[in-house]
Amino acid sequence: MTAEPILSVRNLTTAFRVDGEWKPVVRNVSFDIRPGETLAIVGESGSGKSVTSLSIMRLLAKDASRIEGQVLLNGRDLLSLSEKEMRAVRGNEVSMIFQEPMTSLNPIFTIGRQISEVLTRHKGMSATDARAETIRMLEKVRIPNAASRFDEYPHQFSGGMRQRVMIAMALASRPKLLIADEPTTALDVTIQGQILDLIKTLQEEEGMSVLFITHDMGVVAEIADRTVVMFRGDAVESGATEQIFHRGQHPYTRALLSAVPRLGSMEGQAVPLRFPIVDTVTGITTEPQPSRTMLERDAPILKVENLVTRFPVRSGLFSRQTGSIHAVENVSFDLKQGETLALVGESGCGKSTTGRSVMRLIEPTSGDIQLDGQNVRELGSSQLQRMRKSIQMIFQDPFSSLNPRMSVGQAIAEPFLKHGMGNAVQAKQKTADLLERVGLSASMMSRYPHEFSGGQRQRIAIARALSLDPKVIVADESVSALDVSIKAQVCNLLLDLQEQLDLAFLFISHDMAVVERVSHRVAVMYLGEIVEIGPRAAVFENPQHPYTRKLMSAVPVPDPSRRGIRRGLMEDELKSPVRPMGYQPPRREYREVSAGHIVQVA
Amino acid sequence: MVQMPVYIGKRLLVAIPTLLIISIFVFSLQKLLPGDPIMAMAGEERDPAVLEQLREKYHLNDPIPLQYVRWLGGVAQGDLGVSLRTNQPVLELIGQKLPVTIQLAIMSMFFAVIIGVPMGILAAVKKNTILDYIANLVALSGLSVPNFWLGIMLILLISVNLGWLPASGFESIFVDPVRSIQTMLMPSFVLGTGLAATLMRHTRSAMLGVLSSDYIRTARAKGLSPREVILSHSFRNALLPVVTLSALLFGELLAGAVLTEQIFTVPGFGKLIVDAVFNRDYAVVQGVVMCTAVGFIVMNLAADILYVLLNPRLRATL
Amino acid sequence: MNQILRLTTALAFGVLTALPAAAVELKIGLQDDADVLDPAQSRSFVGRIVYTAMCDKLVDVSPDLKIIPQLATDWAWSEGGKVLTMKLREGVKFHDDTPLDAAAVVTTIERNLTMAESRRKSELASVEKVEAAGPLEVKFTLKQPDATLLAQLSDRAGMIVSPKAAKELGANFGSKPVCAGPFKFVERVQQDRIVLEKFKDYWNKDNVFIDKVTYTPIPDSTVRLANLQSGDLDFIERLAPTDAAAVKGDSKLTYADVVNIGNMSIYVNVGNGARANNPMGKDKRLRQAFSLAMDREALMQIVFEGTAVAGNQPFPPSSAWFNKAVPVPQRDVAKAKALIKEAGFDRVPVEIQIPNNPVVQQTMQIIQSMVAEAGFDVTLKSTEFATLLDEQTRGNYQLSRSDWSGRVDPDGNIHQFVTCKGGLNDTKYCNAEVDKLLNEARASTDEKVRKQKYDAAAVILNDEQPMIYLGHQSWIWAMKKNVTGFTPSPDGMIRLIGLKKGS
Amino acid sequence: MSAVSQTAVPAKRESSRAWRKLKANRSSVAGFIIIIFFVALAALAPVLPIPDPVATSWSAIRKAPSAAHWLGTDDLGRDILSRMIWGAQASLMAGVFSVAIAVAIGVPFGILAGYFGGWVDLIISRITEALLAMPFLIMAIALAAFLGPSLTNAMIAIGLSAMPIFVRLTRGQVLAVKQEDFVEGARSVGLGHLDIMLRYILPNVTAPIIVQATLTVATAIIAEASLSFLGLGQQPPAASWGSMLNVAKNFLTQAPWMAMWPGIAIFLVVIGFNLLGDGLRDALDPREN
Repeated sequence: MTAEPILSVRNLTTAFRVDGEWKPVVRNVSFDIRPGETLAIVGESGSGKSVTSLSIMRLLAKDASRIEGQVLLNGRDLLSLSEKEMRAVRGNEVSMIFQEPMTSLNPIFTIGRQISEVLTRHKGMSATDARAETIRMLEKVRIPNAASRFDEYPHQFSGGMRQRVMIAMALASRPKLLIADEPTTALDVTIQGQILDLIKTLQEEEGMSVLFITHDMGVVAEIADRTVVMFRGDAVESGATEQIFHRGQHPYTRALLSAVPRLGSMEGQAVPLRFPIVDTVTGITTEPQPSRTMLERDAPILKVENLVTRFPVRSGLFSRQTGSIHAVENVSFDLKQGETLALVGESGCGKSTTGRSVMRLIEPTSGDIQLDGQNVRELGSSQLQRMRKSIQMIFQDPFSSLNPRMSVGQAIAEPFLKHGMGNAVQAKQKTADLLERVGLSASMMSRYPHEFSGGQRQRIAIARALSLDPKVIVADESVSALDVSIKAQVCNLLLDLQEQLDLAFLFISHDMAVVERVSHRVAVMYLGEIVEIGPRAAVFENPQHPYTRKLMSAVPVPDPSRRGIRRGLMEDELKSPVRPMGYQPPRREYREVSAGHIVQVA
Repeated sequence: MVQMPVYIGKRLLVAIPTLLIISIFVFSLQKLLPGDPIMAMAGEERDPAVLEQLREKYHLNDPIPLQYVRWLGGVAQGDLGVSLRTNQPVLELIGQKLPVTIQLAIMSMFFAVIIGVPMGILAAVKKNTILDYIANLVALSGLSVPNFWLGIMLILLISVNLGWLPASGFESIFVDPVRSIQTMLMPSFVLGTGLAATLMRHTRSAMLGVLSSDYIRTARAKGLSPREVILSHSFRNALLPVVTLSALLFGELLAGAVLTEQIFTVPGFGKLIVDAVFNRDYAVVQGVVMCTAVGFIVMNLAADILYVLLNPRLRATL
Repeated sequence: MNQILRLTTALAFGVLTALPAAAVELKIGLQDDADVLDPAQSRSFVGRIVYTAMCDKLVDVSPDLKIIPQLATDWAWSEGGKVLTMKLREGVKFHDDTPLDAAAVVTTIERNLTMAESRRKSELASVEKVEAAGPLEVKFTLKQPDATLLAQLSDRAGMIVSPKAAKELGANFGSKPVCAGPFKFVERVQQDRIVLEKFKDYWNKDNVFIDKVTYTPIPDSTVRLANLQSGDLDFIERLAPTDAAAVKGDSKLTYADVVNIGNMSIYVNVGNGARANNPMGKDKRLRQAFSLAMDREALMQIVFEGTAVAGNQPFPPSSAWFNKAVPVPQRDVAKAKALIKEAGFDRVPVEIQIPNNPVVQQTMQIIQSMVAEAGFDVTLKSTEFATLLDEQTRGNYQLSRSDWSGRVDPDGNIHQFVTCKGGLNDTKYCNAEVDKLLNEARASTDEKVRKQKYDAAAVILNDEQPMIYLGHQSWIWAMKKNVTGFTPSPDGMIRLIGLKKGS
Repeated sequence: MSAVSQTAVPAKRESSRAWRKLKANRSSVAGFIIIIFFVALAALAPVLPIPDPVATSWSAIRKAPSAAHWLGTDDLGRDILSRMIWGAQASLMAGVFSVAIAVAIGVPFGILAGYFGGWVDLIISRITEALLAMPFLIMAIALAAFLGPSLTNAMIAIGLSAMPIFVRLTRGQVLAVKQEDFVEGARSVGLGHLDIMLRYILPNVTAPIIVQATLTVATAIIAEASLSFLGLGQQPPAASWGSMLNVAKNFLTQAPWMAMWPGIAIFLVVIGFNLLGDGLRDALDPREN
């Protein structure tokens, strides 16, 4: 590790022009990447990590950005190259892969063409040679039947497969450096595991260096030799990954690490445990508080039995129904007051549909839902509106879950007033109270959503859900879109509120580590069905169903000492829940492993 | 691809109610428009007996719904009735005018495309430069000049003062192609400039959308030259919305043709229909509007099919 | 699509087989497209222009509006004006080579009288029967004496069509008309052109110097003129008066005009339904005042650049039928004011319905400002022409502005407008005395008697003013310098006999 | 360490940000100035020291521009400058009112179609499609002929003809906004359809509608001119630019200025609205935030 660096970034400063003023978004960042080494840049949104990578590649719009400093690739300053010379560097000496595999490939060209283009462009290959080489690359990134898929279009590939195509494209010219800008963020956790494995393997085979940009400490721990931590445009700390993880100096680094959920950190813990919070400036740590023990109750507040939700698939001249998406198939569970039941699974497994079906935001096909003694499926439209007082929902995207044209105060007071729970004065009092309760100030009432950060908006959404004094809250991926430090705070808030108000949470999430922290019980969903359900400790410490195990093993562990371990995940993907007409779902058998821990066996 | 006939069939099925609604609209015009068609056609010579006899002949004394049903029955058998004014079968009239308007449309589109598309690409690529502003200003001017005004000015300048092109008239392209194109140059230019403006703006915004997309960033990260990025990776994607737009432009074209044909006395659909409305020649109005609507729907369908063919994702999932 | 194919082949064929190389082709720009090309069914003015070249009539009209021979060489009235005998020209052939004889004339007249679609019935209403009195002699027997019949026979009612073609095509005769005029029908494309070519067996072929005529409708007069100037047309009709100076000053063009036999007038609703209940409709003094408040001369100068003449009768002052004892009034605002006062008004509200064409609008705006000085508050209500006609017939107007294109016989310009049961009497004016005078004028074939009756009627009408006449426009033509031999005629027709086009 | 301290709170409203962007866009400012200029002229018409626009003068017929008549006189000796200024009222009103009609009818139907979907959507969409399939000007001509030629009727005709564009646009926008979580959120707190449509959907679809409306004003002004050109718009003696052109076309060679000024004025105003519309589009486009 003493060889000359491949890439040496010196005092990189990038500024954007905003309303005629130059505003620096990356300040004085310096780092080196040596041959064969993986350097991670880690930071939360707005930290400037992506801008750093785009600055290295000079891919920012010329008239709206200004890059200063030096970017030395093998001693040559990329910033001083002509645009033409720079083109010979891009995709040739330095390649890049991006976060969104769904949109990063040109939809109207075959993937074969898009990869071989690199070879004809940079290596002067003939079309035939490029094709052969492209197929070799596709095989190398483990795409099955590579030769036959050469002429297929991006949409014919799943997200994970597309990211493999992107990787094949990036590696086609055998670059010295691969810049991977959040390459796994948009992928499901099992797919993420596969892609991380692939990058590690390819790096060993090709001997290239990797600049890996991510916000996920787990991923950093898994892949990076050295790490740079970025915070609001500055590189606040850098060093060997182990050192950063174990002896991080900067308060922000420590805040970040303390907020990272770790799978397995809850061993021996009976009830949910709050995250420890480290102040990003002072570094003072607040010790985590366990949630209080749940009160014993007999009757569940929410009881779901044999819930089925299907969506028709239509085709043909007269749009006749030719099949169904079996989004939710025979799902049963119950939820007690003060309890959190987590629904986990990967995208498309039906967990969100389950949540919406329970609230009848989507009409279920069959099944029985009892909420607070009412049969939800039999309610008329006005009763349904009244029912919604007792069950509320918090959504994933804090940017889309609030009406941008309505002040925060109006938004929170509106349900209270609509349901005739009081007059305007009381509503205002209630709003102020709720805002304080979720950690905001009552004086923010007159502001509009865009004036708040993502985390604050999510707090507002929570306040709004609470305005009707609900008994049950469906939290649909409510913390997934938040930065890790904010995520921890919001999770803690939810636990606080549960304790204070005796709320029941149906906590829908794909994030196993967060689920482990906050839930009392866990249900694992796969293709619309619950394959395993039970107390959190039982499911996490003694997973029975193969899918649960696969899910657990795919979660990146923020422990650098485990770096280099391959998961050996099978390279398959989530199957489709679309079934033809007249399809009879098989009868499922279940087995009780321990008290309340039930697993599907067939 | 196997699904394409089904797709087309579906679209045609949907078109049926649309056409029925249009037919009801046009037919109710007959009731709504003041003025008696027979009086209008009689002009100065109003012999009550003759007028009555003509009303009987054209069933104008029957209740409108009955007339509608009779007309619809005729349409189903390909009979659009006869012009009240000239006794000519409407279908024959349409047969005469359609080629003219199609020629005008094609030539206008030609102008629109050769002006609008390159300018749109240029404006997008050179966004916020002087070139972009100029292209935009030219396009805006095209949009902002009233067609009929430009037409009159061109006649004055090119035909009267310079004598370069015939001021009006029409010759079938099959009879005298040179003169046919000469006579159509000015009207199609006038129509084309307006369309070019719309086309330019849509091409520009489609290109801007594509240029800011992730896959263009990918293409640039691959080290492709601006030429490859723009012409191969961007333009073909930007073409998709532009193709759909072209179908909508077809409607705009027909509307514009109304006045342009009036000014240049091009004996096409536009002129036919304005005269028919003013003369209350309902059979012609109904026939021509229906025909226009069918044309519009067919153009839309064609554009959508083209869209699908150009777009591999839709090609597969049809 | 079959239609198009057939059409294009026909066009291509037509051009290929057209004319020898040196053929003289005349391109004429018309203001409108003609309607059905069947003399029995036609009703448009431009249609008549085309017939002038295509269909000869029994008699024609000279530029001084005298009846002159065409297909009939001679005619005589007998039995107190109840029988008209006509001798036909020898050796006349229709375009389909069938000979024109008395039987053909009888067939045509009977066709005009009986065919369901015929528009000629009222024009020939006085005809009891028509019969062949010899191979080339036709006898019309009338129900009552009708002096206007000859004038009717000088127009579409007297156009003789090929009996063979008439029988074959019936009501569809217009799709391929066959007459006996100097030019025969070649093709027609709606709103685009009507093409005729010289009929080589025409009886007067030696005076036809044009081989092919193309009529093109161009409604916009500016564009029509532009086409003449650019050389795409040889001849245009109805030049806008405002362009007269330009044409006169253009060395490449010839200008021609003549005051026409039509008139411009304002109808006053005096008895047509509820809306006759308006000040102007009820009190003739107001109508007189309105007439006096106008400066007709100035009006004609401003709008028509002096090409039109002021008038106060159905016939222009230049006409023999004009009653000189009732001259066109000079503007007299004081008298107009006095009349208004006499009628018990200070300001008179008037709504005038006008067609929405710029020239009429211009005229009426001038009148509006002229009569305002006398005390009329005129509201102009623009209406589309089709609607205007309808409203005018149904009496849904106070005053309505209307034009009449004119007929050769004086009767056609007055009788139907002001007699109680007149077909075009939209004012529903009814005066027994006027009815009597006009009916007598119609029955007499003696011009002196007729003139006396019309003069008497003119005095009454000038007092009562159910229609306020404004003046008489001119027909204006413009042609290339190399087009010679054109004689302007007050009927507005373009006669091609004797017309030459040099190189 | 509260959540509040995490991010500096942007002080300015979204609307003021859009306003700043609009102001920074030079061409839209130019458009705005052009419009303001003509609006001011139109509004001040009664108090400006200009001749009566309908006062005829037989001694000054079709006089070329001079010191007495800056823009010349027309076929009745009326002062063209004065008629241009009064005509601005008619032309601007034609643009604005017809679009107001189109918006007032089109937007509610678009919201209904987009929000409810199903049969409501099917019926509204089919009718909209049918209206769109009939060429704009042909519809306007037929409607204007039906209602009788007048400025008001021309505005109604243009408004009705432009209406389907707004139905379609609004419907599309509603379909997009309906996907937003806050709409589902509104349902989940038990709000009724009317509340959701008025308070959640409508405010969030206005931006593209405003843009489209501005651009349609431009189209409508041209449409009014076209109808007037066919004699179906403003009726004499009142003036609109289109009706002035209708008259002027008969005097092109004798008095070209009669056609020139209204043509230029239409061009300027239309370009003004187009520039402003483009500027608004950029300013209100969330993508460019």
